[in-house]
Amino acid sequence: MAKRAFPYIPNSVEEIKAELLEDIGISDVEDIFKEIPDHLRFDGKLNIPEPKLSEYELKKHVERILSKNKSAQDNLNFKGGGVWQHYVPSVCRTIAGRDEFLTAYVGDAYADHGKFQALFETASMIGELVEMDAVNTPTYDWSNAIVRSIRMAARINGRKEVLIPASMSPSRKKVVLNYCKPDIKVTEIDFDQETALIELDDLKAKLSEKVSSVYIENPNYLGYLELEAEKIGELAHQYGAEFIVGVDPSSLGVLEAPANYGADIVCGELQPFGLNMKWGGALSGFIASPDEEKYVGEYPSLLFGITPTVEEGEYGFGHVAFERTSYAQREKGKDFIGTSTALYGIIAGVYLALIGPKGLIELGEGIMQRCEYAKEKFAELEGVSIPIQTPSFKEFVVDFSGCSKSVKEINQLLEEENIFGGIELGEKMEEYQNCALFCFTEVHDRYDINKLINSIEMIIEKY
Amino acid sequence: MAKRAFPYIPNSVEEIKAELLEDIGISDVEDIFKEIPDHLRFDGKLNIPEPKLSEYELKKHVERILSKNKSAQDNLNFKGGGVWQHYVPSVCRTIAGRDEFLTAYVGDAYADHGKFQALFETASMIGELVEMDAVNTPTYDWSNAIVRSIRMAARINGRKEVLIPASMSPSRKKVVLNYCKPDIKVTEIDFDQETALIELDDLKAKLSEKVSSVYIENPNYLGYLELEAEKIGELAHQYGAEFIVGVDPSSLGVLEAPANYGADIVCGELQPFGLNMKWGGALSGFIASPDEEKYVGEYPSLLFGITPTVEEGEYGFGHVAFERTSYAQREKGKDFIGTSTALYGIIAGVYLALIGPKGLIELGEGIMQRCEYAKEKFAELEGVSIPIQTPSFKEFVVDFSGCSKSVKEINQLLEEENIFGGIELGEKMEEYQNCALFCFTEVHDRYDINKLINSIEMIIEKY
Amino acid sequence: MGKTIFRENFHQADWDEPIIYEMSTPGVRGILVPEPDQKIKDRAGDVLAKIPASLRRKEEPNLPEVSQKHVLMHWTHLAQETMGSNLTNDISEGTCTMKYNPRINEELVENTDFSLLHPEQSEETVQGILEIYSEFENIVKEVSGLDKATLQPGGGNHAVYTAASIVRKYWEEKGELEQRDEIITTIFSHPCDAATPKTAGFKVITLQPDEQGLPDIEALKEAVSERTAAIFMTNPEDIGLYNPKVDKFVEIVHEVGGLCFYDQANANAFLGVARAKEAGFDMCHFNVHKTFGTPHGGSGPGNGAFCCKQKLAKYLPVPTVEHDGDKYYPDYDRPHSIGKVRDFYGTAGVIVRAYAWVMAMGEEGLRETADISVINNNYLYRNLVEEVKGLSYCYPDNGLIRQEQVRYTWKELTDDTGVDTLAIERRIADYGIQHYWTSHEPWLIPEPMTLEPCESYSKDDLDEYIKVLKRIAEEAYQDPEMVKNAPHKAASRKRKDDNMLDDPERWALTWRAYQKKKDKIHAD
Amino acid sequence: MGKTIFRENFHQADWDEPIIYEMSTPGVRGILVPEPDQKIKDRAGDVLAKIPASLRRKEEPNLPEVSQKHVLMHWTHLAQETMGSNLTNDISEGTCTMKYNPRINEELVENTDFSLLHPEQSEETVQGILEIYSEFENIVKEVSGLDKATLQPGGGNHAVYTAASIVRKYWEEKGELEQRDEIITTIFSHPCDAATPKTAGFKVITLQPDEQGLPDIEALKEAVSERTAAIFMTNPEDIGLYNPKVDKFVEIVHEVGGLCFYDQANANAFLGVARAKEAGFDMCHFNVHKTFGTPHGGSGPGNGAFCCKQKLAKYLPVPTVEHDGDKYYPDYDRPHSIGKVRDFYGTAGVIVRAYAWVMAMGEEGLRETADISVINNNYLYRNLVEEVKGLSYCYPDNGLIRQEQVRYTWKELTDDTGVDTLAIERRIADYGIQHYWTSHEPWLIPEPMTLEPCESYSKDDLDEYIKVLKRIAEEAYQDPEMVKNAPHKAASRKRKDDNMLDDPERWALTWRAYQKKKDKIHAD
Ligand SMILES: Cc1ncc(COP(=O)(O)O)c(C=O)c1O
Ligand SMILES: Cc1ncc(COP(=O)(O)O)c(C=O)c1O
Repeated sequence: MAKRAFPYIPNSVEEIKAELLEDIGISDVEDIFKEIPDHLRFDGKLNIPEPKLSEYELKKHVERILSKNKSAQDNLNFKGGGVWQHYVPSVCRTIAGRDEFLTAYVGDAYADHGKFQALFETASMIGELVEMDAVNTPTYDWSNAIVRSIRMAARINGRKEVLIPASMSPSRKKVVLNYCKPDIKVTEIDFDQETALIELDDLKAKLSEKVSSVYIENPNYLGYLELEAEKIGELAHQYGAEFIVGVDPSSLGVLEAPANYGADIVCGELQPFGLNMKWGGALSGFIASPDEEKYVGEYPSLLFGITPTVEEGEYGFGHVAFERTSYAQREKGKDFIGTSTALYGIIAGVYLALIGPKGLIELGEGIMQRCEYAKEKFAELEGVSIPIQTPSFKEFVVDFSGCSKSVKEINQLLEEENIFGGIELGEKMEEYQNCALFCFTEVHDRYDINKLINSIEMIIEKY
Repeated sequence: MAKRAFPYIPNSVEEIKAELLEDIGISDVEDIFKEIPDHLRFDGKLNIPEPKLSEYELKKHVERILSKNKSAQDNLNFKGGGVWQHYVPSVCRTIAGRDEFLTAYVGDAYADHGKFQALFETASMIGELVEMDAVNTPTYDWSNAIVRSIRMAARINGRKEVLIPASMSPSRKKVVLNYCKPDIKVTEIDFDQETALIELDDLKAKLSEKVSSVYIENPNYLGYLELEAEKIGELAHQYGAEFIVGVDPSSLGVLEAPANYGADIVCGELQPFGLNMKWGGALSGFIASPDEEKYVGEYPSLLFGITPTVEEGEYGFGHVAFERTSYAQREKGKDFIGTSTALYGIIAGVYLALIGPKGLIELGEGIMQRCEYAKEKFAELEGVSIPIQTPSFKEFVVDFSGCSKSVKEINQLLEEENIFGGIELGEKMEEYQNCALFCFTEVHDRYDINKLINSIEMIIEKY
Repeated sequence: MGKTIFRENFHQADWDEPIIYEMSTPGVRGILVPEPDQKIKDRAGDVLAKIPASLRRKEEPNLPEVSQKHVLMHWTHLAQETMGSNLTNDISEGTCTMKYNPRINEELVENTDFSLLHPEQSEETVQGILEIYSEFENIVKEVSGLDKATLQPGGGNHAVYTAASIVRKYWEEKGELEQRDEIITTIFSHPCDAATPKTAGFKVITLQPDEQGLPDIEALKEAVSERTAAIFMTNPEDIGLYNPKVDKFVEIVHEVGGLCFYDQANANAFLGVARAKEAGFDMCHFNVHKTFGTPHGGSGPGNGAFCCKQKLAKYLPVPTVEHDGDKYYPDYDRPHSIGKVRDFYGTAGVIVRAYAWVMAMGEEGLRETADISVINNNYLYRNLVEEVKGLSYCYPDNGLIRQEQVRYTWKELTDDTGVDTLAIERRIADYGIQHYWTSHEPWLIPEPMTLEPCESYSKDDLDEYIKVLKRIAEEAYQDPEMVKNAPHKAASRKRKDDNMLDDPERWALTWRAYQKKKDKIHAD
Repeated sequence: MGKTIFRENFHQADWDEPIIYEMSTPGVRGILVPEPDQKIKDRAGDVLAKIPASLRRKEEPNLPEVSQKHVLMHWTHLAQETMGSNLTNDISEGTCTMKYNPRINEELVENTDFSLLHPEQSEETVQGILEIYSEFENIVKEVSGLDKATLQPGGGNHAVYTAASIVRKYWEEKGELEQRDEIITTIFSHPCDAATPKTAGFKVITLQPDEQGLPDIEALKEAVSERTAAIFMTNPEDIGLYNPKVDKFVEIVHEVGGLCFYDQANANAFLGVARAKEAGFDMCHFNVHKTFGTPHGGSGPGNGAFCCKQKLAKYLPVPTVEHDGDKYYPDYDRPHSIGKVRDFYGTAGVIVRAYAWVMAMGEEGLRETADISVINNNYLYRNLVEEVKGLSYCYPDNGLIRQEQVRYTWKELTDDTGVDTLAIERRIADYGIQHYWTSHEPWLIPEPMTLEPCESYSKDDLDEYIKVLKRIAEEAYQDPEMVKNAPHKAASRKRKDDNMLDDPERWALTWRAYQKKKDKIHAD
């Protein structure tokens, strides 16, 4: 068979290529590449795998590799810890799959009016959840939203120290530690192992006029509500520090909007809103603040605003305070901005409009009910305990110290029952050896929870 | 929890309903339904299963039922016989899933310009494959396209008998027998069991001036090329009958366009063009003919034509000769027309544009190569033979008479190896006891074919 | 309540899109086909040489050659130039029940556990889809009150044709087919209630309405006789009036021995409210793509669920879906069957979707569907008639409350302004709304418009629709020429001359025909 | 060849769409959440009561209440009002490599074997995705010639920031960070090559171009010193010129001990042609969403594949993906690591797509990509410059052949007509083409326009683009006001006053802010 043109490269047909070359007035593509000196040229052929030229073979090939995974489609998953299994409504998938949104990029709000409006609407809904008037276009993920919030605060008050809870997600903490370098000092606030809550005394001890911001998470990494959040904010404010609150926004149907307990800047993760887990690949962070120049002027992200057009009654959109950005000012801009996670932001908006206020409340309440039920069931197991009594949302710690099996062993045995057990905490937080972090969402029904409990029971007893 | 509104029924909110009723000036929906006399009212509640109100539960529920099926995703499938497993390009699925096409209906070619153009383009491409200038919008399926062609012919020449090959698909034949009633006599032409081809002598014997049309299939139900098709057409024409040819159009990259061997009307099945098998649910028939009033005036289907608009250079579209139809003329129209399979027709067009002329040729040739390879492999098996030597496309008959196992038994055992063996022919055509109809397409690679052959070999030997 | 939407600045996508053939360049590929490997090729030899010359293709088929991006782009443009009901306030397509087609159902049919089933698989391997068929049959049986169902027909017409085939078989088996050669229908019943019996070989007698607009019972009495094979009737007919004497019609036909078929294509507003059984019908059908929320696909795939009483069950097309106490199986062993109306099992994907739709609604949801449909309709019609100048509706003084839809008339406006219903129908697209359905033929009601605001539409939608028609009526009075020349903001402008499409010299059904006729088409 | 397309009658979809809040009605639901069953509720008790008052939500969050159909409709309208590159002739977005994003890859990432993986699953259960990571790392290693890769960064900026973090760590571990506080870049390198080193704490030195438009080697010589931590540079820079002395730059920096980072975001035209290795770089990155054919998502998710030489490998973020001879595993045990730049493994879906894209192309396909990209660009630029009045390009006399893109200038046209590049950029949307990319800041080239006709575009696309720009230039000369007031046929008209968006009193980032500021915004 003659050489076939590449379906993704229309001009790869020999005759067309020749026609183009002729028009250009050259005989070979090398006449263009000759600008690259020989010694800089790659001499040879790329050593990459043989292609699967037909779409059918390609699909089979990739599917075969992917089938080596085991997923939450065929396994019961109880892992959370920054990525949570929520149900993704079909409408979210539909909108995400539309080529218009999927393959847009940096067009202005004329030809890309829809993209701007969509992201403006997402910002509007997030703003309502946290009760703040300014919300950015999405960042890479929550961890990125945190560090950008911290640096915003540092620019606002010119101070160079941030207090973060030692209880925060170890993974997000790694991002914070790197991103604050070299100029912002990161100090951890201790937490009480028994309540999983920040030690107010330690906070007080560490607060000073040098502290730029105090960051907390609510619920925290372990799922517990930071009961003294309001107080923490007050303390921060006493020292003139910005109070930054990180949230899993799916809790905000039942939990107070952070602005209402004193947050100056709120950040968090949009993944629970219509995005599948995708091995942690579908994260998207947001930042919110009061609509004051002091804050808005410090966002590194793009900001989309609504504005009139020359057509009476028409909504137009555009970039707000674009001069802030590194696009406009290079190193003089606020941090940096680039391709982030716009599509995920759009989907989060679709999700919020679908679920609505009542749905979000039901979601939150239903999750808490499942957790309480599961806690009770866990507590009934011999050798298993619920070490922390603080009210929690979606996640909580289970202590297996009383069992003869380690968390790792239990998880391995659970896998054989098609269950992904809780996240092993011992490796991540020295305070919680032999503990695991379990997550329950609306995807779990009573049968699922009972299956988990029964399987653990069997594992504990059997071995 | 309070009663929740139905997501598919916005006005199911009590307050809105009340507002509407108030505006109408009634207090209860019964004030509308009172037009229905009591004794005609259904007294009670419909006894149907408890709903799955959340989308998540609904999805789980239906997926659980569907998972009781075994599909060609996880099994190697070698069944054809009117529904064939071809690869469905992702672009076809994308277009099929666009809400614009998916949920359109009877709009005119202004707001539904795209739908008209899409179906016009499909007709244009089908027209090229069969080399005819008139092509309809799709019918329910090939069987329906056959009977409509037969009745078109009967209206054209006023005659009341059709000759069909006894070798045609038993299932399609059932449709023909019913649809020709009561006024068109259906006479079957014998075929030669050894060649699977129409007996020309029998055809000659049955032909007369009373015969309205002669219908053949090429390739026929068993996959064989009707070698004397041209001759058959000539004979039909000698008696003034219309020559109708039914095709699997995926063969038309390598097989001659029926118009070029004398067909007056061509019909066939679009399922091979971008439509998954869907348990036989994704069928779509087409009819083509010369662009003569005599033919065009007799189509029962909608016909979409291209036509200028008031805007210079713009392509417009509209219904051609709408007065023909039962929509326009009720019982005086040509047969009947209604919702058919437009979306499938659109997809077929997308497929044809994707695969292009060279792809269609490669598809055809590659399929024939696989079949020849498979035939050779089958012939090597003890007790298995290839009883028919006529050239074939995509399908052919395999004879298991020499084995101690029946086709049914072999198929059952193959199922355990995750293989769907050939269609058992014994029940369908008495001529082919202990035979099976095997189908090979581009989805089968050498490994697949060898696996089939090896499994059969083991089954035959083992038991 | 949201603000009333009014798309003053609307414009439909108009890509000024070429015909796909105009995008073709030789050699370009859209997708590659998997080649057989060399070993296969070697053993197979020159397969094309085995095809006799008369059957071997001599020239490459003239298909367009387009890259994958351009194929996707082209059809995406065409999609944007199409107003699917999921994107629009589609109250317009009266008699069509353009309800929301849930996206989740599309996901379900993409599941390979369904999409990759071959219809000849053994029954053991298709228990899931058989179960769904069986369950959905149970649902339509309950909704109709009848005894047995088939899901084989590909649409409403096809189901009615199935009814006609069964009627024929019934009389054939009774040996009375020669005598029983008439089927009665009414003029406001769907055209298929006349066309399909005709196709099945019956003479069709059509009853005209009485002065209330209802089927004329006196006319029926005159029409029935020992030649009556059956009556095929819709109720409510497509003007939206419920015939309160429908059971009397059935009785009268039954009295002469005829069968009674109820065209319940659009049963949406009567789910759980009124059924075929209570009215005494022997058969009925539902348009699954209307009543049960499946998408219309630009005109299919649809499905017609046909139901009948036990006495007619033996005539149903093969196979029926049965359960042997242990598992489901397709039953082909039905000697009295009419045979088949369609290959295999019908449009299975439509059934999966419909089953899911019902399971999302439940009994309460179905009833709510009915309630809101008639409430929406009454709200719309009262407000339209009150607010829109030049608009009235059929049989305004018959004292009957409208049910799920209304046939309106623009006669007054047309008389006043010269703007007819076809112009208004075109103009409505300029406000982002699908062209409305006028009426089936013949137009007994002058300048008709038929609207059906089923349960999927919000009060805001109804208000938008009212506002748009009000505006267009004003436009007709103020600037009739503008309305006559509509649409102005749709994907296509007005056709130059509709007569071309009826002229064999100037119609063109394919691009190849257009190439030949271009000169004639563009000769002015 | 197809006919040259010219969308004279184009109009983008304009639904005049309300804000979602304007479509809200209390009580309406879009989707229902699965409720826990009664037994769970009973045992759980009143969970909300356990939340302390200060943390318990007092008021329903003010989210819109919209039915499912209307949610779908709304965002579908917004989608149609967006010009994704898969739908358009998107040569416009120069520097962005808007290539075709294959639909099959979207199917692959919807596969639950990928989409439902939790990142904390045991390595045994994620061998498939680890394999794809590893394989794709091998591919970028081969394409760059470097030794080790991470796929954690979420985009190009993020990868360059990762580079800056690694440079910092490198000097920190050497104990020289205090001294090595400068990073050099060039003005035509992407803004991120300046902004991310700054964020990482470096002083940034920016080199201006020489008179050919190339990075100025003399300026570099002056800039380097014992304070030089690294150089961050793009090549070709975004004006499309290949710097033939790039290896000299590397040498000069290496001589002072500095590290060299190659911003190869858009390596498309150099796949298999030229690599970081041959030029001597220590590090580089690829924008996976550009070079490897994954969709841009309206601005992400993207991915930045970062590669480096062995000596820097120990600084890579954790985890790296390793293979122990038996199976893949994520390696967290990397004491010299900078830590993390992103949670978990990065945007895994982008990697699955990119891997599939490469596997669809193979070595020949990658090289063909490069060839056609530069051929397309040279065809486009020669014809544009010849045919379009008032258009020229940067450094026209430098004698260098353009590679994958060109920075043009409308200066002459602006001088002649007063129509500037921003007006033309708006106007192009009226022909169905995405607004083009002008230039990064600062605009060293006046009235700039940057086009990148990568391999996905056909000759017909190039010809269409030429024809459209030619037309717009003619319009500018004939009717400058019309062009200045563009767009006329896009989804939105011109903003009334761009200054509002810089005015704290009149900007509004959310609907709630807009409600408060409406009066000020609309005060004229
Ligand atoms: C009452 C009635 N019967 C039958 C039909 C025909 O249905 P289909 O279009 O599916 O053939 C329709 C649809 O228009 C209808 O409204
Ligand atoms: C050369 C170059 N470097 C870096 C980037 C930044 O990439 P991203 O937008 O993914 O942050 C871009 C993209 O515009 C680029 O063109």
